[in-house]
Amino acid sequence: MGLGREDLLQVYYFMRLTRAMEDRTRTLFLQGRVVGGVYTAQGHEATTVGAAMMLGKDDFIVPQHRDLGMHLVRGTSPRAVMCQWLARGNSPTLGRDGQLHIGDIHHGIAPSISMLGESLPVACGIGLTMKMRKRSTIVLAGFGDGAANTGPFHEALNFASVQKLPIVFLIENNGYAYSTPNNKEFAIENLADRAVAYGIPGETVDGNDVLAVIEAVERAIAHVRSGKGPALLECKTFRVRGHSEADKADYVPKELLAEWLKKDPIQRFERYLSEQGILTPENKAEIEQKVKAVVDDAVRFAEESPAPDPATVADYIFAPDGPIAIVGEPGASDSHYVNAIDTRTGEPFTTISNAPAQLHAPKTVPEEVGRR
Amino acid sequence: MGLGREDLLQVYYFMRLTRAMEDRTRTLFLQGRVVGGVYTAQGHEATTVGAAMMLGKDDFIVPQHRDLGMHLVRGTSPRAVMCQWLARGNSPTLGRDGQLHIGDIHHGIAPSISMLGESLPVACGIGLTMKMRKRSTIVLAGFGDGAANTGPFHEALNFASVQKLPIVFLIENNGYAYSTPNNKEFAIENLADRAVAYGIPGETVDGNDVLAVIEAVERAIAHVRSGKGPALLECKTFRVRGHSEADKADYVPKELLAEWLKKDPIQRFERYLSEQGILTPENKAEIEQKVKAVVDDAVRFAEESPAPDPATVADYIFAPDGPIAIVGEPGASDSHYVNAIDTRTGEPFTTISNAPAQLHAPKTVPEEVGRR
Amino acid sequence: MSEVTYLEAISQAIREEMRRDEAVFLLGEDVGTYGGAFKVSAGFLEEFGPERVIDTPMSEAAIIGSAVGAALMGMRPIAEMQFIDFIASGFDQIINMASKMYWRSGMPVPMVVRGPSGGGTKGGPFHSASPEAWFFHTPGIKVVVPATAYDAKGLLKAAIRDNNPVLYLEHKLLYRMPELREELPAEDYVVPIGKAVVRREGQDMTILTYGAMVHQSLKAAQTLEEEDDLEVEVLDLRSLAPLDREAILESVKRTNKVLIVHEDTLTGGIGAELAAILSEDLFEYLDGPITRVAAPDAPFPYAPPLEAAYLPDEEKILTAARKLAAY
Amino acid sequence: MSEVTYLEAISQAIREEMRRDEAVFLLGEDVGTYGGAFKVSAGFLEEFGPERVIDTPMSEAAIIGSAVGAALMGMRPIAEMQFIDFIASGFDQIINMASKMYWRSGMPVPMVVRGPSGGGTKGGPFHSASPEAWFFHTPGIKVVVPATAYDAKGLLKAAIRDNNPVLYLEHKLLYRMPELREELPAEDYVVPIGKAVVRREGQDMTILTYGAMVHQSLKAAQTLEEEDDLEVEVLDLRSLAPLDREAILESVKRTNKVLIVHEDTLTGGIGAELAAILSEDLFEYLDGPITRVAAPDAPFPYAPPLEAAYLPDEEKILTAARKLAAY
Ligand SMILES: Cc1ncc(C[n+]2csc(CCOP(=O)(O)OP(=O)(O)O)c2C)c(N)n1
Ligand SMILES: Cc1ncc(C[n+]2csc(CCOP(=O)(O)OP(=O)(O)O)c2C)c(N)n1
Ligand SMILES: [Mg+2]
Ligand SMILES: [Mg+2]
Repeated sequence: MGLGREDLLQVYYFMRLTRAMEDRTRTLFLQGRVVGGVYTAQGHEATTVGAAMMLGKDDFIVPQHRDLGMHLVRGTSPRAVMCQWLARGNSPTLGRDGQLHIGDIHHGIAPSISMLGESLPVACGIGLTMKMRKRSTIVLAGFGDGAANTGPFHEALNFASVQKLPIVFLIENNGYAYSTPNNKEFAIENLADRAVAYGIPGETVDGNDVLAVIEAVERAIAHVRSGKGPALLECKTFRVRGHSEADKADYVPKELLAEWLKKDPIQRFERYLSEQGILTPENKAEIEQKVKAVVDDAVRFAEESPAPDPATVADYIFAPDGPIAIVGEPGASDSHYVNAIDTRTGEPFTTISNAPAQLHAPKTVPEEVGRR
Repeated sequence: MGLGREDLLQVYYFMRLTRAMEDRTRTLFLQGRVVGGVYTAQGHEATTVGAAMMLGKDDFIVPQHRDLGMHLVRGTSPRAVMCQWLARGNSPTLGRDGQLHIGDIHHGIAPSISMLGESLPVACGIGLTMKMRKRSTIVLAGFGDGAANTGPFHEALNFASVQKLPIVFLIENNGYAYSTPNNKEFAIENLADRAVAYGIPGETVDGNDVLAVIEAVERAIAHVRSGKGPALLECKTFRVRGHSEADKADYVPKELLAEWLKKDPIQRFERYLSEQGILTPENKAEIEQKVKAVVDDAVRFAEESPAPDPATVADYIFAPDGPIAIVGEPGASDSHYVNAIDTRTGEPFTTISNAPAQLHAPKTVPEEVGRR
Repeated sequence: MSEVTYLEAISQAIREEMRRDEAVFLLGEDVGTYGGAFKVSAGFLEEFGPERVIDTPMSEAAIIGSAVGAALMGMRPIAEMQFIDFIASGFDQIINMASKMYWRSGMPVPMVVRGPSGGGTKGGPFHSASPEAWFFHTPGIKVVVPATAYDAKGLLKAAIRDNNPVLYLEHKLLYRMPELREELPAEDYVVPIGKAVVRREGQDMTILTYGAMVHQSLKAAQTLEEEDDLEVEVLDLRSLAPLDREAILESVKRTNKVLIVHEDTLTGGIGAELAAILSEDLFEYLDGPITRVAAPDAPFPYAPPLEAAYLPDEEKILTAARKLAAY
Repeated sequence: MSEVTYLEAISQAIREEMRRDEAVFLLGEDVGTYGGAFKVSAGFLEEFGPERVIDTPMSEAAIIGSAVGAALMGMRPIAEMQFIDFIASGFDQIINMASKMYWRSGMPVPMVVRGPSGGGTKGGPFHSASPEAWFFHTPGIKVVVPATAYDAKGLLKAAIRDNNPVLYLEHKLLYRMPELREELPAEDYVVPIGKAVVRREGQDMTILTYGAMVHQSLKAAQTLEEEDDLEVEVLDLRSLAPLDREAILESVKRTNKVLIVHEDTLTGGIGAELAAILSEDLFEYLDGPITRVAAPDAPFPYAPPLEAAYLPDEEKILTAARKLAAY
């Protein structure tokens, strides 16, 4: 692998930012300021951040509802995220949709929907396009143990394997689908074994150990990028909070929860970084300050943002006529293309951070950060 | 295993009957007497007949479009089948539907639809009922290699494995889904390997060797009947004719076809039976005569049957009110139950042969014919 | 007896039917240990055991398909969609397997598919569906939508006892609405499928509506009486398939003006079919254009100001009713 | 130039668009080696190669979902359903993924879902679907149904070039109908989505129809002229979403009587919406009840006598038209 000191601190920063964003979202929820339910992913940070950090500049993510970590690494703006939770009129969905149902295809992020599993066929379409356009880019598609039992999961993995599509299918097995524990969801030990059904490599890894995740994702990416087809990776983690903030999750055995809380991925990584002398009280404080500043900025921005205009309620049903750019090809961002800007508003898309005086890390990590 | 002489002749009889029924159907099609397309299964007979022969009296089948062999073994009336092809008013669907889309749940046959794969969740519902009602019966669900790539396949096998439902999932891998060869359908060698994805036993067997099929099905049934959950069995066979009679199938390499034609399951079984001295010119002639009589009778019956009455075109949308029997429980055939007779006509159901002077073998084989 | 909510009425219906008839069982995501996302089946697992209260994987086709298979066996499954929006993932089982089964085979499929529908709960585009239009257009499935606790219980019992697939749409905004609490009969009762009910009598105009919109319509009718001296009849359809043509025609024949109110989007909603029936059958009775108040032809939005603008309400009904009355 | 069939027109549209724009590609079951179940794409694999003519496994959700993903990437996928009936197995991808994408994200999804629809070919209940009602009710997807070879080509080109999901319903009874052969323009052309066309002018009555029923309606109109001295206007809707309200209202304002003919089942078909629009907007213009001729509310039957009884035809149109004319 060979991540350098700065890379590791970057990983740590994004894990902390993810956690802090979610903590603040929860506070906002308790204050009654969030619209609708809140789904967070405490415990997933090693998986979501670790995996996304391994992508190259032009790679794609197809994230799900608990993948804030992936989003942030790939450049989704914390402001956009907070605008989503607060249903602001300038959120990426213009207040039409909530949660992390956002993305910017020009920056390699496909927006998800609530129907879990249904993003996986979409990932195939992105992979097909890469194949048709002879690219060496890949797709990282995240989803839960629950989604692994849906029809679209099967159709997508099968189709991807036949077409040798460049997709890393990443199962974030957090032990439960809502209240339903793994043993009521499927009858096998490791979901990665499903790789056998598609003739693709499968691996199960400790999803709370960010270095292990990084290594496993690196292996999967190496396979996928070589043109040999998709790979399936299962990161075993745990949902240490309720399914949503409204769920007390008293169906989770206390000891099991306690055990997993002890395995908190951020604390573990912190310990490692400290032992290695990479994380010091000084740079830790710096990171915390930066994290706080980003979160504060996002919340402030969202709170100052306008509500959507009810007069627009019937608008934006159809995209206008005009040329469409093939995403990722030269000139694709030329504004004469209908998909180059947000034609609903006539403004640039707002999912990705692109404020010049941006508070947090650059929106894309250096190409293949792990490959030194 | 230990099938006796009579059992083996019975197997042979049903294989021959299946082939003869389809040959005749094809003739009728060429004469323009069949309504719509014709789907036959030359080459599948060892699989469909062999598998169905291993079921006990109260077991169920959930067959698909090429499973005439299963149907006939389990008692579906050749007359009913021919009435379907000729779209007669007294067909089991009253001319509403065609092909083998018929069944009689009281006799353990669930009717299929054209949407392949969708019968597998239905098989789960039958299995769940057996489990709830504490029965030792099982379900045999047949389907193609194509259906193994549908969402419902995955959802059904997974649900069945979690619930430990008594279902033998039988893939009839005939090399193609319409014009699409296995290698464009999936990226693995044996579809039975998909068992790994569900933690259930999987086995691949030569689907043109009826004795091998019988043994493998026996193993699968033993597992399933013991309460350990479902099993997946792949019978490798070949569709030696077109997808439908309208399909010349010139996409099938000639040598491949020739190879499989040589493996014809009936000829193979015939050779075996002759070598063993079980099939003699005398009893063979007798069987052929019986087969011909059954087919002739079925065709004659169908041809003499009335067309549906167009005045009924908007009828039969909803079942009437009244008590419903739980199928298979004592008294379930009492005619005060809405599901005991065909309330569309007020007559008994017609899928299963129950004419007193029945021409062919009894509608159910002795309980677990193979277990001696 | 105490007053119960709409949600408790649903819960009672299932529990009582499961006690009465061992053929009845419940399957769906999180219906067992958790008692359902909205706690409709809280305590059921303990009472009926895991074979009759089945926690399933996240597999809508398997849930609905299993219901079909069990129904063929003479069981009376209740398949829960955690939110009714997810019915789109098990759609084919309803359209091609369940709805055509009796017609094709003579074998009944007594099953219920139910789940929380409707908006007003900040659910956004994937948790606010009114999916009725796909299904009242589909021959072979019945569609019911209760508006009161009494109907919630009685219609669900009727649905469970029906020998056909029934889509039972419970409106989640009504689940715990205090105004809907009512005392229910101690004895067993059903509300027959296919029968509308007059919620308020009047002779100046008929409002045809159902579900949560019944309550908005009643408020509007009250205001119209108070402020406009109009006597507006409110007919709660309750059943969208089959429709109670008789009750609909009878009312409109008397009032000669008709306003249709539904939460589903305008184009191709049940209002379209009602308008078609009325304009064909009651052409000579109509003293004003058949008027529809419905959600705009847009997906269901998330932000509260958009949701408020999207959903029909008393205000919008009043505006339309006044225009129609003045015609 | 020679005359081409409706099927060849479809084939030409795809081929020309694939030549013109490398973003266009085709995926579906048996579309490659086999050239499609109806040979629409015969020869395409040879011309465009397996990356742009993709034989898929039998996986409708993967087919449609892949189309969505590629469309997000700026490609213009054409997803073929081998028979349009199978769209029910990929339903959620259309409803929740494709149709809401632009509205939610501002990112267009330029894709076509197409396949053989309609009856009259002895296809029975699973190969004769008219699925339009599920989709014209769904905001965010366009629905077109060509009735002629010219329109088949022009509408498909328009659909491929459209920046939104378009459901293109080709009627398989028309595929090779000799009467529909026509010479097509040598130059590139499109038929704009959302525009109806008058197929026959008249002032006594308007027939609103589309697809295969255009031809039955034209026959009926001819007979009505010859035998009843009636001038019946036949408006081919062509596009069911969006509807060409202007053309519809303009025609009915002139004729004052309207007969709606569709092959889809009656309840909740497009006829319902048309009746609702007309009875609301043209209340004062109607000189007779809005009349619908449609399939009965039953699944599509297999046996020829049933199929004949089921489908609207010249006879049924004549009966209804004469009754309406006499009103
Ligand atoms: C197709 C579908 N069915 C049902 C639901 C309702 N639902 C929301 S989250 C959830 C559990 C998801 O579990 P998993 O995939 O493991 O993701 P997790 O929430 O555990 O990260 C369910 C059943 C859904 N979102 N999508
Ligand atoms: C869900 C679905 N999609 C598409 C079709 C169209 N179709 C009919 S048969 C067939 C191939 C089926 O292949 P397989 O399952 O291997 O069965 P076989 O015909 O080879 O026995 C296809 C694609 C269908 N019947 N069902
Ligand atoms: Mg999970
Ligand atoms: Mg096959």
